[in-house]
Amino acid sequence: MYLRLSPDEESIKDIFDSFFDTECSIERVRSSEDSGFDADAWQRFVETGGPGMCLPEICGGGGADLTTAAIVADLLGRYVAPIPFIEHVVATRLIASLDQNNADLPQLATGELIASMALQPLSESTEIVPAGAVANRIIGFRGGEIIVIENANNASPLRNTANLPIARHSFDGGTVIASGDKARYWYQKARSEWQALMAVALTGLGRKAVDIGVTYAKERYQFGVLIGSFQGIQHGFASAITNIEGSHFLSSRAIAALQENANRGEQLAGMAFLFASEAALNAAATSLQYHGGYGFAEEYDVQLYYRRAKGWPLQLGDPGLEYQRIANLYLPKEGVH
Amino acid sequence: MYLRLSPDEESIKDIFDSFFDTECSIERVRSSEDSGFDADAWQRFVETGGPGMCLPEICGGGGADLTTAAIVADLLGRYVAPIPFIEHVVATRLIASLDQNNADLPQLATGELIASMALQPLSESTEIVPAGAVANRIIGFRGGEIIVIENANNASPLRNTANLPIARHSFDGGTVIASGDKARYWYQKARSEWQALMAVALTGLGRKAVDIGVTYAKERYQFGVLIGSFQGIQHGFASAITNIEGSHFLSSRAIAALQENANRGEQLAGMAFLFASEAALNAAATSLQYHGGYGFAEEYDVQLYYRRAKGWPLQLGDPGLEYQRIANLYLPKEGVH
Amino acid sequence: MDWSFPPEAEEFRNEVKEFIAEHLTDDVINSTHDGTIHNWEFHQKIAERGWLGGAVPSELGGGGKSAIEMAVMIEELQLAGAPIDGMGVAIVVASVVLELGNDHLKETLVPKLLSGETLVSFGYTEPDSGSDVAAAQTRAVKNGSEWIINGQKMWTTMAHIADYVLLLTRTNPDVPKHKGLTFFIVPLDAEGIEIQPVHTMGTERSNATFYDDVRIGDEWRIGDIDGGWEIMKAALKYERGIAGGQFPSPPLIDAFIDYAQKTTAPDGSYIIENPVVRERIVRSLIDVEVCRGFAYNTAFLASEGVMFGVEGSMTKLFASESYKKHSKWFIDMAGVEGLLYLGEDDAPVGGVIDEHFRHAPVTTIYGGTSEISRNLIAEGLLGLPRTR
Amino acid sequence: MDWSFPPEAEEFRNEVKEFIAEHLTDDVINSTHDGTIHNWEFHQKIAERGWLGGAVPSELGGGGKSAIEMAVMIEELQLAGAPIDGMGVAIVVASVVLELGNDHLKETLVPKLLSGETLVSFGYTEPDSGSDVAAAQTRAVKNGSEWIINGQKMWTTMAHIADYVLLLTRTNPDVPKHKGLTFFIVPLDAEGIEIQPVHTMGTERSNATFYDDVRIGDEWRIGDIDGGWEIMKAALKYERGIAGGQFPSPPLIDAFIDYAQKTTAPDGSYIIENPVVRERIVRSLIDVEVCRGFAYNTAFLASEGVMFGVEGSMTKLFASESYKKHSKWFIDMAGVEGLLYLGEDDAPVGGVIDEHFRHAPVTTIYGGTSEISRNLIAEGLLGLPRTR
Repeated sequence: MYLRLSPDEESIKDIFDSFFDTECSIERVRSSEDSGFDADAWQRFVETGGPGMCLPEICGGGGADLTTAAIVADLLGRYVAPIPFIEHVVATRLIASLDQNNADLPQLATGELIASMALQPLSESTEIVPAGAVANRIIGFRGGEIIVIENANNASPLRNTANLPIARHSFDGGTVIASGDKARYWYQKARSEWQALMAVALTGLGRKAVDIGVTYAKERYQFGVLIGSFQGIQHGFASAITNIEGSHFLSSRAIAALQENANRGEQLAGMAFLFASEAALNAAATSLQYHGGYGFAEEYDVQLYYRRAKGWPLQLGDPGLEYQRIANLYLPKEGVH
Repeated sequence: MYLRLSPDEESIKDIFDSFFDTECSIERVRSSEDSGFDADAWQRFVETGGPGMCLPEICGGGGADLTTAAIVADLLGRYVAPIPFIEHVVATRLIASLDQNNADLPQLATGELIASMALQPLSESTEIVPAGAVANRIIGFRGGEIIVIENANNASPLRNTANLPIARHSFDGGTVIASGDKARYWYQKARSEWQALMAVALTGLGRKAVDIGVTYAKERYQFGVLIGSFQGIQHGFASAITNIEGSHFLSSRAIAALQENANRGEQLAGMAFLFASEAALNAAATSLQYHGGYGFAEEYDVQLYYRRAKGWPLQLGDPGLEYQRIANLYLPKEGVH
Repeated sequence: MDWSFPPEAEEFRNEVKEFIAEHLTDDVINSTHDGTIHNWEFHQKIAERGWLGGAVPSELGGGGKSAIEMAVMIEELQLAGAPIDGMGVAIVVASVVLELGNDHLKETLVPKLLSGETLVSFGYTEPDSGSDVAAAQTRAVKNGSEWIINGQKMWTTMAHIADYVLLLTRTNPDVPKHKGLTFFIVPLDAEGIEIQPVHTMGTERSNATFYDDVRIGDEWRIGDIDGGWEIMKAALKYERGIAGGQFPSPPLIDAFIDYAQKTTAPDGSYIIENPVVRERIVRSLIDVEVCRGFAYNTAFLASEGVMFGVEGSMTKLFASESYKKHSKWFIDMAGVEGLLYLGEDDAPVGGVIDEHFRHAPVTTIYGGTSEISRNLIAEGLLGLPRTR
Repeated sequence: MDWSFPPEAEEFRNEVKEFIAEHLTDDVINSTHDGTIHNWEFHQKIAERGWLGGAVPSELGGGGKSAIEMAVMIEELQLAGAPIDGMGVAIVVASVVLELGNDHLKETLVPKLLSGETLVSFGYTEPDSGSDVAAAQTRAVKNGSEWIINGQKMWTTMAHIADYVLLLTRTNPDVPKHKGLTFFIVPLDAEGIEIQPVHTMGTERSNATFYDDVRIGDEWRIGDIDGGWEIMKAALKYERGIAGGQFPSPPLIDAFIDYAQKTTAPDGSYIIENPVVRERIVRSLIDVEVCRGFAYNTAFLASEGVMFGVEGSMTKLFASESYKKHSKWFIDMAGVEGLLYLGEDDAPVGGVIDEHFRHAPVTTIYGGTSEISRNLIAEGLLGLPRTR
């Protein structure tokens, strides 16, 4: 048991912190608001080896594990970075798990090609896909099969609350790369990885949102005193950061459980995702509220966090359905007759 | 539109305020904690004409309407009075509506006999009934029929959170007094009256709970200042009283709608009941919290309010099921295919 | 207690509903999505009916409409999602001018305000004074018969389409802050005024306005020199009867129910069939009924001539906080399509749900933050000791 | 980060689980319903295993158990709903005495505490000092070699079964309040002590204790004269590693799931099948997992010898506030039968649900109210300016 980053992990964190600080500064985030994607930042990310970092070495990846991806996801959240790191990591890991010789893997490992996945089993003829406006390969799960769309570059982006590069895709004509129990297992695992990494990112986002608000409350005077000295505001921030801390521990445990292939990985990932979604929105909304009118102004950063706190997790669909899914993992479905 | 009590209503309020102040003082409430019923107070209430006040004059009642009953219910809540006024009013009104010549009515009108009703349609062989430990006549609704149990005095009380005189009854051998649409209509109406009067009582309870807490916060010093000067505490009380005010208006509208036989009476009664349940518990829990440890001590009054704020409405069963019932009154049950 | 509306109010409600059916076209609604929460045509139709003038108290020469009729009108307009911010401002400013303004202002301004030809923007807030409005620093200095104004205002919403700004200035910095304030109604075409857009996360566009040696005559002053706080109180008084904000949720709820009836979840069932969704819709509908109680109560108090304060704070607090909660619930329950901007991807009402989610947070801020409301309730209603 | 427990902790967890299966009988659980939250037999079984002494830090001569093993033990005991208040007090007082006590106290007290033969009650709080514990007024005056104590303590829980009270007294009223305090360990059979029961809404019985010219020798003093705040800090330090309160909800959740599986709603369906119920159970289970993260983190910090403070406040705040929410959810979802007292009407677990509903509110009060926790978090973690 060691609940801090190791020295190696600290180094990785420092490297990517510098990367995000340079390539995903808040000005860069703002300049990518239309597309939700900063192609230059992705290109620089490619140069760091980030996209393939968590692929097996045999596939051209860096051989790092999910814990390392979580370090990046946390920073991604802090910087609300407009690059589809999480989607790419989980989709490429899925492909690599199913087929180490997949012809796309070398380019996916470098990040020349971007991958993503549909987060719900496909039922409709088309589906809105995260990073769907920028991904070159998109994975879906339908009727017990995992499908890959290979030329996914034709979908138009859908403008949205969080300036995400989402787009609607048809999965007709995709290539089947797995079926049966194997497909089900690996699709669910990839989905859980997305949930756990998203939980980590949302925690980073929420923590930064509180930072922004607290900083403001230490500078802003009203009625002759710092607004941060009002107990009403203090208590709101205290509750928000407590939930963020809780979210931090839970999402970290979910990552560890998935990493170790523990039984509870799927459950903890879903739980961490749901808890982080609420904690992050609460943190951002609290921080925005205490900004007063400025929180609402485009010019201030906190609104960027508020919109993403909702938009990022909502890519998975109604969280109410996810609560039911988790319930079915834990609870009997029927009474004892 | 006139949203204050009329002078006549003020007089009625004053009369019953004196009554409760004398007969249902907090000492009397405490001394009735075992049974949840103060027989002496009921006897005095009988002497005021209270039990039959809202029955038609032709049945030996006072001819007053539901609005008048609401004035008493509000005080009942404020004093957390241990008399089954609400149950008795709605059950006797139901009997009078169905059969003005019912042989029991004269004694029900005086309050020599006490009536109550089961608040859910009967499905099990037995049912826990509010005031079931003290009522002489108990109404139930089963399979489209309204049933009255006439010798209901044999059930043993069930000890409970709120020191309510509840008991479990079997409805076998009861007398059918209505069936078909008529039964359905009048049972539902009585149930709505119970909900609306309970909403009013809970509002009175919640308002008094806030009063108790605010009074304490104006007397209690910690860290050299009155705890009522802490903004954290102020904001909690402000939210609590806002919900109580909202509950007051909504429950008053529900009473008016039932009184006028308006279409929306059933809906508003259900809504007022659900909202008041939450507002009252929030008020009592908030007030208890700001008492610190003393809130938890039997010696202090706020715990009496906390327990009743939950126990009174829960006699109807899981509020979640009531939300679904209201949903079915408002919303389409299926999508548009 | 009697919750029934007088017959003339019920008749008036029908008239308003018919008016809405006729004039609140999709074009009007859509015109408000561009960031300007005002539609001149719709505003002038309201004026033509005489409802702006009707809302001005009869003792000031307006009238014809009771406080309860006004409440009915504002309720119906809000339920339909009509743009009414301009209406409120016109009525408030006309009333204040008629009560406390000079003849110049009465003649220049009131007829055009009530005919819907002109608009005034509120100029209270400044970069450093939000909740603490009396801390205004914008300076007005008397120079002969003129006033010279220098400073900056924030959240002068609608200033870019308005002709005047109701400007709170500091005329005496050497007295307690409430006692050195003076109000002016400043023509926005005066030299030295600059209007810069302030874009917001919601759909609204607001403005920052800058005042650089703006010179105006004393006839534009309203109220006494250093007597600005009286004008502020009068404006708040008239706002009480007319301010909206009690019914932000119904257009969202209606839109969501429509969406939920037509849209399936991933498991193929319709969203409307989901019990968790149904409970949340009912909770939202209950909150709306609570708002109705609050709104009718303030209308009743206004009709009795009661100067209410804390009742307005409770109404505002409850309506905006519950709306913010609803906006989160509904975007969640709409799933990923809830995120879409209006007009994207044929999502039936997706854009509306997104719009409400982005708009809702400001409602717990403007017109008095929830924190300020809670302070007022704690002190004014519960008598708890002042903390700030 | 590494969330895995060391193998010896996992082994110890199994040992604790086996211990619980053997010794936490229904009789033990039932004995706690009478209002005394302590069971001597169970407490002594724990002592016999050496776990009380094991929990005392090794540098004080106790030891054998790591902070992480202690956390595992406390987690398992809480998950099973075991009475552990006495255990916590014994470990804390023994540790404080071993660190800062004189030989008399070490010899008289520590062996019996760690063997489970004797108990100490905490005597910090007074009628007029709850959250503001340093404002204690109970006076201790030196009179030759004796001390004479007069005053009153509230919430001296377990005093009626304990042999001693760890008493916070004021020895100097003329200095700032934190600087005039002195601690004693007072035998409860000393003349002049009266113990009165304080009954509570929950199932707990607590006590008020009265001190009327109680005379004790200086050997019962712990720490320096006027140095009481150091003892308080030491007690809080040892409490950090051992305090329960992280897992109040699991026994309630387990009981409810069992009930919901066996009980039908009025429409005939089983409660467990209701999607609204299922969502709430999952939300509760998630909160428990969050508590687990907090608890493991504080265990890790303790294992590293870190003096944590605000982390404990967050843990306590989250665990107690979520538990209070759960207690309301579950009593609602159990319907009218949720109200029934234990043993009434064959309701399968009705009494447990009621008991939790009545117990939960005190958990957000004792050991530092939620308001105090939020203050500490705002100041200690976020660096916001002090308000009180």
